[in-house]
Amino acid sequence: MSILLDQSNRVLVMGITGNYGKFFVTDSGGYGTTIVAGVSPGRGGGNVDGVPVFESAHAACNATSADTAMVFVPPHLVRAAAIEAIEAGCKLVVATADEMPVRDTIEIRAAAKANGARLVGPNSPGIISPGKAKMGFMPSFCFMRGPMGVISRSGSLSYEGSKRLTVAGIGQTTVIGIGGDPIKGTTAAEALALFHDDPETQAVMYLGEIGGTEEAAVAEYAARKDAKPIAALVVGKTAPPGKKMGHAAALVGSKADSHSAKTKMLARSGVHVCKGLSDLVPQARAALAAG
Amino acid sequence: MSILLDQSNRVLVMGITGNYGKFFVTDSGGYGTTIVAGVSPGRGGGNVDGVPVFESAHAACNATSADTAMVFVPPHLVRAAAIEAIEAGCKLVVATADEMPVRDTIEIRAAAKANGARLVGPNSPGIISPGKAKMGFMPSFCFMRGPMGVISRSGSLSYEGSKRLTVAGIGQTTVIGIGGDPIKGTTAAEALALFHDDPETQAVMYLGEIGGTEEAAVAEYAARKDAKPIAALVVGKTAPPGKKMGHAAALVGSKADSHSAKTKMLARSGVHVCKGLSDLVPQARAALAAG
Amino acid sequence: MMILEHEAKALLRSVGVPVPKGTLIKPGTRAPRVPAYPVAVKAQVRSGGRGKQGGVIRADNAKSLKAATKKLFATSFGDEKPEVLLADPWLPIDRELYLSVTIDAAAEGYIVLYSPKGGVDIESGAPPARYAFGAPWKFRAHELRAVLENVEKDFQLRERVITLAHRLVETAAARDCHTIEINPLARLKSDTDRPGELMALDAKVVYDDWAHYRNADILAQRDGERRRAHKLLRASMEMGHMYVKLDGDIGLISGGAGLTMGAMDTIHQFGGKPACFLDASPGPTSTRGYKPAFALLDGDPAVKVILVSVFGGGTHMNRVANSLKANMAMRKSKKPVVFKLDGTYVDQVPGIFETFGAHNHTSLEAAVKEAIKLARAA
Amino acid sequence: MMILEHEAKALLRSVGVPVPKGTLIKPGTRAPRVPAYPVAVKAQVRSGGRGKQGGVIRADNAKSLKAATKKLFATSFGDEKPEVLLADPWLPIDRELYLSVTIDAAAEGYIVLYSPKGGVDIESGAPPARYAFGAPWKFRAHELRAVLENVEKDFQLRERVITLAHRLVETAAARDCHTIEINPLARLKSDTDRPGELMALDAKVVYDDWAHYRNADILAQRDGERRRAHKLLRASMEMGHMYVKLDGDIGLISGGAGLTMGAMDTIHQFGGKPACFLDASPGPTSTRGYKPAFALLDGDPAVKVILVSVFGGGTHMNRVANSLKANMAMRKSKKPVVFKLDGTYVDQVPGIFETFGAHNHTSLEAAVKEAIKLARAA
Repeated sequence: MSILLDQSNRVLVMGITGNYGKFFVTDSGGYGTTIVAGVSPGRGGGNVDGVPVFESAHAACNATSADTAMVFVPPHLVRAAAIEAIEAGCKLVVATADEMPVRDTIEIRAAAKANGARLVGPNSPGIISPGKAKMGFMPSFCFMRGPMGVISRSGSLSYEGSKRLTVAGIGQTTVIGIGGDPIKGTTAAEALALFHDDPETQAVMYLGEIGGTEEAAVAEYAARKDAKPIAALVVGKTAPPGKKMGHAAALVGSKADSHSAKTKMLARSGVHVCKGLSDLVPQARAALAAG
Repeated sequence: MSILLDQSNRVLVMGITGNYGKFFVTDSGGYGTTIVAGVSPGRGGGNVDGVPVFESAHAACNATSADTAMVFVPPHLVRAAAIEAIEAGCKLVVATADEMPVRDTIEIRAAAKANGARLVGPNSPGIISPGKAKMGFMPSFCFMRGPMGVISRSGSLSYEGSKRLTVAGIGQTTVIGIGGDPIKGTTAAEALALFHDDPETQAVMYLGEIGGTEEAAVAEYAARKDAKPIAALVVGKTAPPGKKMGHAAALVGSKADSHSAKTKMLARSGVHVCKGLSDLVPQARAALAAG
Repeated sequence: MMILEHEAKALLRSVGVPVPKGTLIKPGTRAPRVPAYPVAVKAQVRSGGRGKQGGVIRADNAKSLKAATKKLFATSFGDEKPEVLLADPWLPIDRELYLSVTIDAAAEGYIVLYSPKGGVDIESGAPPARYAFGAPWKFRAHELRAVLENVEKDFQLRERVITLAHRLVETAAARDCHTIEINPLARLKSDTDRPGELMALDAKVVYDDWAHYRNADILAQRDGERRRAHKLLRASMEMGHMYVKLDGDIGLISGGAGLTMGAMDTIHQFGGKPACFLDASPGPTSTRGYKPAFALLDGDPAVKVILVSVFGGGTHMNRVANSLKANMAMRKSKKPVVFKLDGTYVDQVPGIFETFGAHNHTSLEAAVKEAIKLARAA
Repeated sequence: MMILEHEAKALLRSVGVPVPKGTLIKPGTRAPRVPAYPVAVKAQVRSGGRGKQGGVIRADNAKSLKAATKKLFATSFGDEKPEVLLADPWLPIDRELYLSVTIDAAAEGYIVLYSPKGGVDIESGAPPARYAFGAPWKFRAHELRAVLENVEKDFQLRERVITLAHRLVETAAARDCHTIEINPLARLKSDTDRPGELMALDAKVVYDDWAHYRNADILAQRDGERRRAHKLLRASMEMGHMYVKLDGDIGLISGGAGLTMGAMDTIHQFGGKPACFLDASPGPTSTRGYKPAFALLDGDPAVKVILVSVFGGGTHMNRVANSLKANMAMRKSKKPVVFKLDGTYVDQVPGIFETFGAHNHTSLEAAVKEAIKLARAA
């Protein structure tokens, strides 16, 4: 099992005729993702590597029963494309774009809620269920199938972390990049709930940062009696307060946002807290052993 | 019969402790309107002439099964009060206030639509079903029960027009003031549809103005084969183009907005068009005779 | 209220819509300067149809700019003289389009209108494509795309129009505009430094007067309107009265837009001519209420007689009658006044009127006939 | 990005929120003037905690205003000196409240925070009441009223707060603000000319950087940020890189916020000190991409060694390697550079690196240790 994504998802690519769209068809299609359609207004009727291109998500979903959308359009157009896909019936929409205004994400979330759909991203590497399918550009060799769910606020950190797990022989059910923005399509709490219900996931590795409230949600879950074991790495120990560390959400604004507050809180809830990247594999092992 | 309003409506007064709210309880209550509750945040627990006052529309509707709301709060608060009443379960909301930003009306309409409710107004005298109930401050002596539905874009014109009908012995099923704003809670087309379905209404008197598209909707209805007979007065024959005549919607912006275009269009559709106020009763009689 | 083109363009610029980098020319400027020629010199007035009235002049050099400036400041458009001129660079245009966002009763809110052929003759061509969506947050790019699919065949342009339309919708909602109209919306030629970009060469913005409390621009515009108004009119505007000057001699003080127009039409029907539309609904029961209305009409030499026609619901006629009594006592003008009051507590009016020798007509027709007679006699 | 208090107040004023009529004092003003005394002279800086750092001085006359002006312009707040001062009238206040609108992950959008006790010690008191509603059009006055019912007992004040909160929500959405915070929100005393009115005595607005294309204010703020930045940093900012200076000696060029912080922490873990957070994700595969990053770190005398740590997914490592090769060839600085590249097409990196004698570490730990060793040797 895995969460959200496997080969059964029928993927629609919004913006399929752009460079990212084309590369996605080759790369993710090659990995095993079932890509059934693309949308590119004005270019309907054509195809990209055999994937048919439509004028609208509505037409694409009608013709191909697509139920999942990958959005590859410039940041200021993501809102329109994501909402179009949601209203055409896609129940999972992945948006990797960064540089998106937060209000746009809020509007997509509202549309998703109204239509019973889920957004992953933005400012996210996407989602991969190793050995099954991927929605994003993550380097496939970093991942392998296994018992650990991975949640990450950061793209490159999810690659680094997953590769360390993979090299150590610890495979992943699904690796989900929840993104570095302050408003997320899927929050850590929501991702944890999905992993909680996934029988194949034995433990979860959470890759967090300073700033924001995601880590509090992880601690809250970990404190539950029926929680699956959690390991966590929080980066930003050396970040100065009051400065935005790349991600809009990665900013120590109050004491609760700091590295020390977050790691203490997680440890108190029984999370296997990594001392640093070098400690990631030992804590992952400890979490799995506790399962 | 009548449309929208009779003694069975259980009326909640939003802003009951203000001057308008208090006068409404005396005046409309005395006329026969079933006033069951009022809302005035901070003043819940009291009463106005025996009508209990609540902290919120939710509490009021729960306690009294109110299903209809009359809104008497300052223009910039109407949006909040009307939406509160709608979301508490009121299916008819009357807002008489003028000076309301159009965007607020748009938001109330959106809330009404989402909740299966109807707004009448704003910038409207309200609605009266003579001999039964009234929601507004119209002078009661101008109205009497009878076979004619009346729709008016203007408050004082609806009094003048209805009084002429009453004096001539032509009573009214319901007189609805749809208001002078460009966005209306209930449009002429919607009011006509209600009168169309009301078995007691034999003909409709429409009191219109230059500007806007309401008159086109009246003509469209009148052209239907199953339409009830319509008489209409359009005021503003002597209004210069390009000037707003009090009502934001009463502005001749293009040829279609003009008095001559509107009266011609109505006449073509079989409407009994009044040459002026003095011609109102004869055309009303003609419409009733055609029924 | 409509704002001037250069103000509308500043609003568009503030939300990232490309507009030409124009130069404002103030009255009295003897040697106007612009960064480059040619320019389109444009009278800044609120009335429509400026282009057809010669309100836009091309200037190719300093001499013709000076001549255009002089001419435009000397010209009236409707009843308006330009307060300022806008000299916009004359841009190389590929196509002229029409795009607007406005409110629409049938749509229960906002609509987008688009025509692939913009310019001065927009009204004479095919009606623009219409996308209705109501509440601003219900705008959907894909729905507008479907509407435009058969209207605008150039799909790259179409996508730009859709993005721009969304921006205008959000701006109209955020800034309380009844209308934002861009005509022409121009596509720049491919040899410009921004090839294919859409630029607003003209812009019309109509604000929602009633949103003044949440938009300081609207408040400032309203204050400007009042500042520009004649002193007597200003007092009336400050009461919230609505006044439109007409060319007749019967000064009409009325309440409610519909009945005011009804009375105007009735005056016309019996052969008279109304001197104004004056809806004096706000504040009529306080003495202060009608004072500026009487001052305005008493001070207007074209007005020969005043007709007060009010039909009140929430406005109680006994209080209106008392207010009129106080006003009549204060008035210095000898212009005759005819009354027709009706509505709530009208039964108390004759008694009050008797105390100052006034008569209340019971029919509008009778009052109008009396007013016409008095006007002719004056 | 945070804007200055006086800019935030101008934004509030533009949407009808009462703010004091303050006076801006520019640097170099020898005899600052205000319409009346006393005034609160306030350093305009972006860092928080200004009040506790002496950034607000009361002045009762021209002499104390002059002294306050001199003192504040000479003071640094965090790493910031005030560009300008704001002298606000010292108003008679009845109560200080706290009100803010901000975004919140758990709320899926906007929240309103309110505390009946505002002022400098807001963080130490009870946490403010929280009303979460998500999308801006889902704000409901009655829902906020229910949240505030047991928090604010003065119901007339409560109603004013609710109305104001709605205004702030609409403004945050319309102007793309992450946060609008008013602290203190003051109720004026009953003996003022606007008794009981709520006024924003201080205001903090945080804009959404990424909405620059639809909000010219944000664009201007970003341009201002770049203008104020050092020339070398400006070039990096223009590439979209994100840079935060730290106090160490290992210059870090990385990609992705998370891994950059991970690398910083790893440097620290092995006893080194990072000289910066520098996320150079945008444009890394073009030669131009890393150029300003190298220029910035080469030009910083505190930097002894540069560590390039990139893990690419959509960013292909063969192209990054080629870009690095070109950059190394262009560089004049002799500072040593340590590389740790991983990700898509990393298998091609060793071959490319070989052509210019570089070594690619396969573990972050090894690269970090090497960088620390080189830094100590420098």
